[in-house]
Formats: sequence, C-alpha cells, structure tokens
Amino acid sequence: MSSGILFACGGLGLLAIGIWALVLRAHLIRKVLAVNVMGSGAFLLLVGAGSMGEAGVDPVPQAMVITGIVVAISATALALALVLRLANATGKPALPEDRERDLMDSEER
Amino acid sequence: MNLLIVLPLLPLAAAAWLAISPRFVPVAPVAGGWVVALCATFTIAVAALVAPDRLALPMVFVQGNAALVLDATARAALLLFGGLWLTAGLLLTRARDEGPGAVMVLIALSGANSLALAQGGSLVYAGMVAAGYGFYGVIASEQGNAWRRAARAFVVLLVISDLLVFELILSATVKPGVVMPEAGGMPASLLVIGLLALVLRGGIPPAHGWLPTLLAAVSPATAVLAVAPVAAALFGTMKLLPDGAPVLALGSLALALAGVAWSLLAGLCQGSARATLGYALAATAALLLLALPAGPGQAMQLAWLALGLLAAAASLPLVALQRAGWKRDLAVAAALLAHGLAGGYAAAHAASVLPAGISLLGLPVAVAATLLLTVAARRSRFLAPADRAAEAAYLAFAPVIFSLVGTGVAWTASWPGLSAAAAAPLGITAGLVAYRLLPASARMEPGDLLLAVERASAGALHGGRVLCVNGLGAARDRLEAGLLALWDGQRWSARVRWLDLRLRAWPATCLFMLTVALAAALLLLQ
Amino acid sequence: MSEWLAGAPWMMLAIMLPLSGALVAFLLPRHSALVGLGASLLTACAALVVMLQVAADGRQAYRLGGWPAPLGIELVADGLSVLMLAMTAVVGVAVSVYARVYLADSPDKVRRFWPLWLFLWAALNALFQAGDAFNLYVTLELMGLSAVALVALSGSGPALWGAMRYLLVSLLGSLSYLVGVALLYHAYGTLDLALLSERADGGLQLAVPLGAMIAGLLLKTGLFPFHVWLPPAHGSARAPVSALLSGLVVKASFYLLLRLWFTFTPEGQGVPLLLGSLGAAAIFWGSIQALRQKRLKLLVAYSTVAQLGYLFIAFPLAELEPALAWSGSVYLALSHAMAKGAMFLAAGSIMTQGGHDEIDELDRVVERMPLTLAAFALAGISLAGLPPSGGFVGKWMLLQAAMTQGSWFWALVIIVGGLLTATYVFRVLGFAFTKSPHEHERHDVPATMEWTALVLALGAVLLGFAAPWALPLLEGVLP
Amino acid sequence: MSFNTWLPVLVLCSSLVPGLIIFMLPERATALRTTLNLGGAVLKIVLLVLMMIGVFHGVDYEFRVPLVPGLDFVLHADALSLMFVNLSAVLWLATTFYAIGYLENSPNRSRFFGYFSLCVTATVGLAMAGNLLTFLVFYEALTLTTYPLVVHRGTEVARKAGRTYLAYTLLGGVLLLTGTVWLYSLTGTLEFIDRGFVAQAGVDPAVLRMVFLLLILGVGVKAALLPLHAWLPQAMVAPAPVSALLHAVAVVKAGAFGVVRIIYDVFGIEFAASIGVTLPLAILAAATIIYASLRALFQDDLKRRLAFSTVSQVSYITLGVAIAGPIATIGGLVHLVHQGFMKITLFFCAGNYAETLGVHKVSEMAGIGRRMPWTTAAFTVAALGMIGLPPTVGFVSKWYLGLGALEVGQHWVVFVLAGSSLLNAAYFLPILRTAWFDAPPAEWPEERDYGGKETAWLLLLPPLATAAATLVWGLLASMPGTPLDWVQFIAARKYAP
Repeated sequence: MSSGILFACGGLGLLAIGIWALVLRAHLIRKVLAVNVMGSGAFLLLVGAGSMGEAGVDPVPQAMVITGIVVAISATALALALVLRLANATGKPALPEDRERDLMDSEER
Repeated sequence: MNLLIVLPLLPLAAAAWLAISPRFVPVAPVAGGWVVALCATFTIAVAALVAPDRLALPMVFVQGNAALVLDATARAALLLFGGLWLTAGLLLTRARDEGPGAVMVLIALSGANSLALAQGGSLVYAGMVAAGYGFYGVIASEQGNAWRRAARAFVVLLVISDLLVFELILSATVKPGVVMPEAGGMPASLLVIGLLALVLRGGIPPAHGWLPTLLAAVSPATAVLAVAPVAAALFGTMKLLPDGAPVLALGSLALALAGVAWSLLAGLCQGSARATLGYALAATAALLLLALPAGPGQAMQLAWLALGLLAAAASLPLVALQRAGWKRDLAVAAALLAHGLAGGYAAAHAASVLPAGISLLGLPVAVAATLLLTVAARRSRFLAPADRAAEAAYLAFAPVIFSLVGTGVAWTASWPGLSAAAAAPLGITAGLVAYRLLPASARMEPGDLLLAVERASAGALHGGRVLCVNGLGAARDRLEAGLLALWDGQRWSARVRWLDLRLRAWPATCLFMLTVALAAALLLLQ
Repeated sequence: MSEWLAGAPWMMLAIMLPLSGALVAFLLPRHSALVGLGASLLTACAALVVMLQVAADGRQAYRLGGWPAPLGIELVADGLSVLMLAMTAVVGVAVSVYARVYLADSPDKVRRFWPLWLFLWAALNALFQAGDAFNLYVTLELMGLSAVALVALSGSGPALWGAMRYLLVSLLGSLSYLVGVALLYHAYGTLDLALLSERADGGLQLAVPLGAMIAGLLLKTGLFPFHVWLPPAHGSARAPVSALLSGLVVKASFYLLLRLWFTFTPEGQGVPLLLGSLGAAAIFWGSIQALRQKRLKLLVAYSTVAQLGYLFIAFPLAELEPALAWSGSVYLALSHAMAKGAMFLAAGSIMTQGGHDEIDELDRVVERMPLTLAAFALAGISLAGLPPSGGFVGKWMLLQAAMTQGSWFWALVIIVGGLLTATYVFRVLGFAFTKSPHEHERHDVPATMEWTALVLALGAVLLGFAAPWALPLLEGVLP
Repeated sequence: MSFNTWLPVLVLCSSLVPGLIIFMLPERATALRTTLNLGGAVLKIVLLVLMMIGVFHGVDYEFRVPLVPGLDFVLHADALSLMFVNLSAVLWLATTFYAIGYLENSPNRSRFFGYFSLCVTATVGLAMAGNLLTFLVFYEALTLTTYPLVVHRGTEVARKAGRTYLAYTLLGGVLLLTGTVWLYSLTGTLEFIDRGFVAQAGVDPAVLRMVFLLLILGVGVKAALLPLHAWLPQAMVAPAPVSALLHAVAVVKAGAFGVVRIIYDVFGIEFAASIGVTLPLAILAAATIIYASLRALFQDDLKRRLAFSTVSQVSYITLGVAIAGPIATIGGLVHLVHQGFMKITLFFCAGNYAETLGVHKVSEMAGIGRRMPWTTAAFTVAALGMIGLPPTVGFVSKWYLGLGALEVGQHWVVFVLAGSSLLNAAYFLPILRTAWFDAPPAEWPEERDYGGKETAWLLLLPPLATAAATLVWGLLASMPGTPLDWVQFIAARKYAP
C-alpha cells in the first residue's frame, strides 16, 4: 500500500531530476544519463501503479517494465554510439543549437 | 451581279492592285492618277446612265435593313464625288512629286461611293466612317508635315462625330416605332445628336478650324478633295435623319448665322486665297446645315444644291493653276454664279420651314457664302510654274460643269421663285467690293479656334497621364511590390531568426512540453 | 491454395516479412539491396492483402500465439490502420526502388540502410496494427530508434547532430507517453484499447495520463512548437531516409494520437482548440521558415512542419462535422506522405545532379532533369492542395467542414496555408528556370531515380480520384 | 458508356496526349512534333464540329466520375462551352502554325509546345466543365500550365513576371475555391444548369452576395478586372505566341468565361439581378474599361499597350453579361469570340514586328507599313475593330452591347462605350498613322532577312487569316454560321422564356 505511493513518488522525483539535467546539461553523455534516469523513474512509476491493487502483485506491470528496460538499454546503446561518432566527427560532444547557431548559416553538405 | 455593288468594290480592287503591283510590275507614279480618274469616270457613268435601282443586302451588318439604293440623292452624291475624284485624279497624273498617294485616294473614293448609295443605319454609318477615314488617309499620305496639325484636328472631330452617329443609330433602333429614315417620329434629342455629328464632321463653325488650315497646307489634288468630307457629312446626315425635321429649323438657323458671321469675319482677315477658301467652304457648309431641316424636298433639290455649292467651291483651288485670261475668268464666273444661285435656292428652301418672321434670315447666309467664295477667287493668283499651267488649264472646268449641272437640275426640278436668284448678284458684287476694301494680309492665322482647343485637350491629356501613371498606377504598383516582397522570405528572414533560435533551445522544448501536458490535463478535466 | 491464402496470417506477415528481411539483409550485406527490395515488395503485398481483407469483411483481429490479452499480444486492423499500412507500402516500395540506385555508389551505407529500413517498416506495420497501449509504446520506441539510426547513416556533422537531437526528443516523448500508460493502467487496470474505451470515464485519472500521452506524441510528431528537431533531422539525412521520416514516421505518432483520441473521445472544446491552434501556428511558422530557407532540403523539411499542422486542424472541426473533418485529415496525411516522399526523392536527385541544393543556384535544372522537376512540381501541387490532387480533396473536406459550421477562422487558416505552400513551392520552381551566375559540376542521374519520384508524385496527384474508394474504409472507425 | 459519353474526353485528349508525347520528344524531332501539334489541333476541330452538330440537335454529351465525396468531375458540352472550346481550338491551330514559324531553331521547343498543348487542354476542360468543382480544377490547371510558358525565356525578368502572375492567379484560385466550398455548403450542389441552381436553394441573399463577390473576384483575377489586372502587362515577357494565345484568349477568356458561367449557370441572370449584384459588377467592368484604356494610352512598348487594351476589352464581356439583358448578353458573349480574334491578330502582328525587324516600341514603328504592308494591314483591320468601327466585328459587339444597355435603360453604359472607343482610337490611330504615313528609318533595330519577303509565311498567314475572319464576320454579321448566330442560339437558353 504505502510502498506503492513511495514508488510513485520516487518515480516522479526521478523524472523531475532527469528533465532538469536534460534541459540544463549541454554535454551529450549527461543528457543520455538524464534520459536513463527519467526512464527508471517511469518504470518505478509503472511498478508502483501496478502494485497498488489490493489483490497482491500484478504480473503485467512487471512484464512491461522488463520490456521497457530492454528498450531503454538498446536506446542507450544507440545514443552512446551516436555520441561517440559525433565527438569524432565534430570534436564537440554537444548539440549545435546550444551554441546559438541558425540552421541557415552555412553548413557543410 | 448588280452594278451597284461594283461601285464601292472597284476602287478597292484598284487600290489593292496599285498596292501590290510594285512587287511585280513597277508602275509609274502618274499611273495612279489615271486609275483614279478611270474609277471616278465609272462612278459618274453609273450616276448618269443607270436607271434607278435598289439592291438589298440583308446579311450585311446587324440590322438587316441595309441596302444600296440609286435614287436622286445618290445620283447627286455620286456625281459630286465622281467629279471631285476625276479632277483629283487628273491632277495626280500631272503631279510630279507632290500630291496624295493614289491608293488612299481610291480607298476614300470607295468609301464615298458606298456612302452615296448606302441606306439603312449601320450601312450609312459604315459609309460615313469609310469616307471620313479614307479622306484622313488622303491627307496623311501627303508629303511634308504642314498638314499634320489640321489632320489631327480633323480626325479627332471625326472620331467624336462617329461616336455621336453610333449613338444616334443605336437609340433610333432601340426606340420603338422609329425606323430610319422613312418615318419622321424621331425624338428631338436624337435630332440634336445628329445635328451635332454633322457640325463636328462637316467643318461647320465652330468645328471648322481644320478646314482653312488644311486647305492652306496641302497640294491641289487634296485641296479639291477637301470638299468631300463636308459632302459626306451632309449626305450621311440626310440619310440618317428623317425627312424634314422642322424641330431643328431654329437651332440650325442660329448655328448657321453665327457660323457664317464668324467665318465671314475670319475669312476676310485671311492672307492666303486657300485659307479664305476654307472659310468660304465653312460658310457653305453652314448654309447647307441651314437648309437641312427642310428635308431633301419633293424633287430632292437639296442633294442637287449640295452638288452645285460644293462642286463650285471645289473648283477654286484649280484657279491658281491657270494663267489670267478669259478661260480663267469664265471658270471663276461660272463657279461663282452656280454657287450664288444654288445658295439662294438653299436659303429659300430653308425658309420654307422657318417661321414667317425670320424666314428671310436665310438669305444673308447665302450671300455671305458667295461673298467669301468671290473674295477667295479674287485673292488666288497664278502660282503654278509655267510648264504646268497649260496642262492644268482645263481642269478647273470639270468641277464647274458639275456644279452647273447640280444647280441647273435643282432649279429646273422645282422652281423656287425668282427671289432666290438674288443671292448671286448680291454675293458676288459684295465680294468684289470687299476684295477692293480689304487687301489680302494675314491678320488672323487660319484655324482660329483650333489653337485654344488643342491647348485644352493637351492639358486634359497631361492630367490623365498624371492621374493614371503617376497617381493611381504608381500607388497600386507600390502596394503590389510591397505584397510581393513577402514572396522571397529573405526579406523578413532576420526578424524571424531570433524567435527561431529561442524556439530551438532545449529549455523551451521541455517547458513547452510540460505546459502542453498540464494544459491538456486541465482542459480535459472540465 | 486459395483458402490457405485467405487464411494465412497476413497481419502477422506484414510485420514478420520486413523483420526477417532485415535479419537476412543484415546477415548477407553483399546482397542486402536485392534482399531489401524483395522483402519490401513482399511486405507491400501482405499489407495490401490485409487492406483487401478489411475492405471485404471489416475489422480484423489476430492473436499472437493464441494467447489472450493482457499478457498476449493482439493485432487489430481496421480501416484506419489499413490505410496507413497501404500508405507505408506505397511510399516504402518507391523509396526502396529509389534507394537501391541512389545508394549504389556507397556500399557501406547500403549495408546499413537496408536492415534499418526494413526494421523501421516492421515497427511501423506493428504500430499500425497494435491493439493495446503498451504495444503501441514499444513499437513507437522501436520505430524511433531505427529512424534515428537511419538519420545518422550519412556520417556528416549536421546529420549526427540531427540524429542526436532526434533521439533525445523521441526518448523524451516516448517516456512521457510511458508515464501516461502507467497512470492509465493504474486507473483502469487494463491497456487494451477496446477495454479502455469501455471503462474510460472522465476525471483526473483519465485527464493526467491523457495529457502526458498527448504531449509526448506531439513531441514525436513534431507539431509546433515541438518541431525544432524535425528540420535538422529531415534536412540532413540522405534523400530516401528523409522521404521515409517525413512521409511515414511522423504520421505514425499522429496515427497513435488519433487512435487514443478515438478510444477515449474526450468531450469538451478545450483540447481540440489547443491542438488546432498549435496546428495553425505550425502552418504559419513552418511556411514562413520554409520561405526563408536557402537550401532545398531544409525548405522541404519545414514544409513538413507546416503540413503537419494541417492534420491537427481537424480536431476543432470534428466537434460538429466529425466524419468530414477526420476523413479529411486522414486523407491529407496519406497524400502528404506520398507527396513529401516524392519531393524528398526529387530533391535527392537534384542534389545528386548538381552536387548542391542551394535554391537560387538551381541553374536551369528544368532543362537538365525535367522529369525530376515535374515530380517536384506535382508533389508541390498536392501539398498546396491544388486540384485535382489528393491534398486538394483533403483540404476540400476540411474546408467544407469549417464552412458548414461557419467557423471562419479555421477556413482562413486552411486557405492561407495553401497559399503559403504554393508560394514556397513555386519559389523553387521559378529558380529552376533561371540561369545561375556560378558554374556547378554536373553528374548524370539514373533514370530510375527520376522516374520513381515522378511516379510517386503522380500517385499523390491521382490520389484525388481515389477518394470514393478510400474513404468508405473509414466508416465505423471514426467516432 | 457510349461514344457520346467519351466524346468530351476525346476532345480533351486530342491536345493532352500530343502534349505529353511532345514532352518526351528530343529537341531535333521537329517534323514529328509539328505533325503531332497540327494533328491534334485538326482532330480537335473535327470532333468539335461533330459535337456542335449534335448539340444543335439536342444531343447531351456528358462524362462524370466521382471526385470529392458527393461531388463529381463532370465534363459536359453545351452550346456555351462549345463556343469557347471552338474559339480556343481554332485559335490554337492558328497559333500553332505561328509558333512553329516563330520559334524556329530556338531552344526548349519540346517544353514549349508540350506546355502549350497542356494549357489548351486546360482551357478546353475549363470550357466543358459541367460543375463549379470541375471548373475550379481546370482553372487551377490553367494557372499551372501557363506558368512555365510565362517564364519560358528563363531570364530574371521572366522569373519576376512569373512570380507576379502566380501571386495573382493563385490568389484568384483560392478565392474561387473559398466561394465554391461556401456555395456547396449552402446549396449542396454545384452543377451548372441554365438559369442557375442558386435561385432554388432559398439562401439568405446577403450571404449569396458575399459568395458572389468571392467567386467573381476569383475569376476576376484572370479576367483582369480592375484592381487585379496588373499581372497581364507584366506577363508580356513571354514569347509572342504565348502572349497571343494565352493572354488574348486562353487565360483572360477563361476568367471572362468564368464570369459568364457564374452569372448564368450558377446564379442565373434574373436571380443575380434580383439580389442586386449585377449593377456593381457592371460598374466595376466599366471602370476597368476606362482605366485600362487610359493606361494603354501612355505605354510606348507595343505589347504592353496591347496588354492594357486587352484588360480593357475583356471587361466588355463582363459588362455585357452584367448589364443583364438578352441583347447585352449577345453582345458580351459574341465579344468573347470577336475580341479573341482581333486581339490575337494584334499580338501576331506585334510578334512579327519584333521577330522580323526587332521593333518593340510604338515609337520605332514609323513607316513600318511600307516595309511590312501585309502585317500592317492585318494590324490595321484589328485595330479598327478594337475601336469598334464598321465593317469589323468590333462594331457588332459594340452594337449589341449598346443596344442591350439601352434596352434595359442603362444609358450610362453607352457613354462608357463611347469613352472607351474614343480612348481606343486615341491609342490605336497614332500607331496606324505612324506605321503607314511616316518616313521609315534608315535601318531597323535588328532586321532579319526572309529572302526578299516581308517575313516568313508561317508568321504572315495566321494574322492574315484571323484578320480576314474579323472582317468577314463583321461585314456579313447577319449571315448564318457566324459566331453571332451561335451566340444568339445560346442567349435564347439563358433567359426564362
């Protein structure tokens, strides 16, 4: 009962932290981490939501969370690979818009 | 195949042949003159020999009442035009370098012929238009630039008068119960329009400015033909207006009196014989205008009188080509006599519809016309170089003969009374006296009113340009340019850029997202 | 044989064929192009068969492995889904044909393109047939990941930037969606859409998750003001990839949104008005941005932003004229998929030919590649909603809905948006006729590329005549 | 699906298919291209003659396929549409001849002729449109197919002119679309029927006035009504045949034809008059006539002067329709044909001057009549017709317009006609005078030699033919078989007996 609320609140907290970092951190690795934190928050929320039923533990959220984690892992892997290539290609592991750059300004094609 | 249809087409065919032939067989310039003379002879022959005839052309134009008719009026007109063009053609055969182009002369002849035969509103209109623009072409094909001013004035008047005629036919067609030109039930407004059209295109004062200027500027052949537009205007109006519209009598009397007075004044103050002749022609036209309301008369006298008056006037430019001698004096005397007699008759004819009190006012008009003609004749001295004098000597008799014919037919057809003969002696003697008293010296430039009108119209034109090009036009073009500038976004690119960058920053995105999520949730709650 | 054909699990195949194709293409990189082409053709056939089945006897459902929900996965195909499947099939085949020639010169790219693309296709088909909210999440996520990888294919800096930004945004969006799913489950104890639509009652427990889901989906759809990731990603990817992203991927999340909307059918004017005004803002902002772009592909990308706005105009209009508004919006989505695909393919050919895509340097391209320019023009006609294109039909229905209920604001938005679209399309065409001051290198473009784009664009235009056959499918699906 | 059903489609395809094939032809396949063009044109005329006979005997040619839910794509041939189709078809033939001569060995001919055929297709479809939706479809198609012809030269000026052209025409299309959808949402039908379908709908007249305004503005852009006319003079950068056919016939006439359709077959003339929308339209048309004539007065560039004259003359049609009287209807409709023939003659001649002697300005035309007498003769006939002098067709149009105006008691129209004729004379007669009677210059701007002839036959014959047509139809106006005859046949159907 209370554990469910605890989970839920923890999940929401994680989400908030994640968004905070995602917004304010320019470095891409940090952004990826932030997304991961948010993901954990969402899963926590899911578990909490599931376990709130009176009749014991509901298996469905568990299954979902597992699936979600798998997805999150693959996403993270892709993200890290991208960050690496970006760092190699441009030298800066950061997004251009964070440096006030108009799309129309000359880009190499 | 009817001869009448040939009359307009023959000169056209001849003109086309003249226009094309230089590409195949080179033709001497004088040949043009002979072609003109031949076509004119054909016209005269038809007018003199063919029996009265009528050729209905239901398919021509929109009214379905078009027809070519050879009646007394048409005869007179044909004789007049034929005579004029014959003379001009013969002159052209002698012209070395000067003179109008034969092609235009032929086109004008075709127009004049069709007008002479035309019946039914739109066909008459077409004839008037063709004759008018044909004569404009004749002037414009002259060498040199002296004619330009007069020609411009003439064509402007012509266009306006055409519009009036168009309006006349239109209204007359749409008004029920009016079928032209037979029944006389035409409303006065239309009659006034018709009269106005006649004044504008007939060289009648105050629209006479182009006549003296033109006559002073052109070669003899064109000077002879200068009578044609006046005749065309008169005959056209005669065909359009219903027979005898006494409504107009007073108005035309006033116009005629004023016009004659003015042209007498201005004509006597002229230097050259040609300019004086122009005023004499204007006065003659005014006289015919005066006689018009009385209708053609039961024997179509008016047409014959027009032939007499105008042919007499047309003979004067040729006087200058003759050496002094009995031939010249004979020609002048005959011309003046014919003009005087015809003028007197015209005055008497007009008097028949005038109120009793003022019925005699027509006479002074006739006298003045003859007077001016006499002065013009006396003032014209021998100008042509010696070698050409002999050739041109007999030419003057051609129009004189036609004028005598016209006057004679009119007098014999229906007797106007001896009083009508008074105009001739009065006018001629007064003319001789006037010539003695006022030696020729230019005290007034030909085309008196013309200058003012030109200035006014030029001002109006300038106003129009300012209004359209600089005013309205420029304004709407500016507006359009401003709107089109939005097309290539570069214009306002800079203004958008700042906002774009803000939107693309991360905080904005996440903030928006939270906002939207909360907003959606809240909105869903209600 | 025939009954086997009829009985075969076509809905299943429509997902399995591209998936296995992706696997094979990944394992045999040397023949990946051929494999990919074959797989895409088969997939298209499967999709079309599903469409025919639905057209013949209505809504279809298929249980994976016969397990019931909630643990089992159920595939559902109704009119809306099959229209989307068909759209994917048409654009997919065209892109595959095009890509086989376009990528022929760069083997490594080829090796990576085909598996990813087939995987994306499988994800799309799964998404369009998914029957419950969580499967929708999974498929959405898979689609996003493969799309990101496709963007990153061309290793250039801008492409990587675009991919990275795209990845982060889509993760953010799907997480927000996931939160919504969690809350929904908490509220109603099920995620099956059919069940949800029965149990759903208004109130906070529906509002909050729905809000979160809507926000996430808008983010992934790239509706203004969430469009910021779209132009960099779509503008910097290789031509076939851009065609896929603009044509299909954004439509997927829109479809998802539409699905949810039809499931819960929330009453009240507020959210429709919000979505509609965001759509209107997208139309204007996207068009303005497109007008000021100097590069062709960015222009086309921003035009996607603008056209996406149109899809959302339907929400406020659907209150009084649901049938007209929804079918108009769906039809716009279809025609936009084909037109935008054709446009990006044409832009790709132009880039290949001139080696650049500066708009005012197009330099008489109309003389050198008339077919491609014709494709571009036809696609532009469909986008601008000029008759008789598919875009025209869609806009006509939206406009008619707006006019019938006398809501002039939306009518005005639709009309002005069309004008702006025509404006930037013809800005490009105008420069295609003029001569540029500078010299550019010339490469010759394979005829296949030109023709593919042209055929796709022609399809977009002729789609206008297909309405009487396509629209009846939607009956019963729309609320 | 009988032959009668497919005949309209055939007429459409007789220019569509050649156009599509011509696109694929290489530049040098001149002979094949020419054969296709002329073959298509001739075939179209043959089919049209068939249809005219049929329509005259009351056969109903209709082809329909569903387009938008509840609305069909309808091709329907009635007397009115056949008049316009014939006009475009005949003048297309003439212009094709001309263009073959004009564009001899110039680049991008396949493109040119392809779009040329396409735009004729659009015009024909527009003429045969059976409902407002189909009309809209072809109206936009016309815009799109003419754009490449406007920018054909590929210069910066051409691009800008094309931009203006699109800005105006697309705006017009959008207005038309709005009006159409609105009307549909009001009445639930868009089918053209004699004497209109709006009258039965029983909608609030105020709303109908708004719809009418939208529709008329929509078509008014192409008809070059007053505030929306400026694209026409700018579009004159196009090659002469384009200016001739498109801006004397296809495009502007499409607009005028739209006005006709909307007033007669959508609203119905009596109903339109009853809700009081025709008089403002007539006044607008009159203003256009006068204003454009004044603008034309001050143009030195010959084609620009002709363009403004087109703006002015096309409004005659609108005026005649808006006067709302049977006779004025005849005047307006017949002017649709007459003005087409006269104006295309003028543009042909202008093209000849430019092509043969490099003369583009009126001030350069001194004595050109002596160098090119035939061309100038054709020009003269057409110009006199524009002024409305007998015996040209211009007189016939003006006659019926004025008569119709007087018949319904709107005397001011006659003064408008008079003023317009005066202005026409003011900007045409000086051209004629300087062309015929002034002394030619020592050498022309850029003279091309045609072996002693004044110009190429292909350039000379079309203007002569069209000029002759205007002359004959004007002189023998009451002859059966003239446009006037057919128009009277049409006008009889548009008014409640």
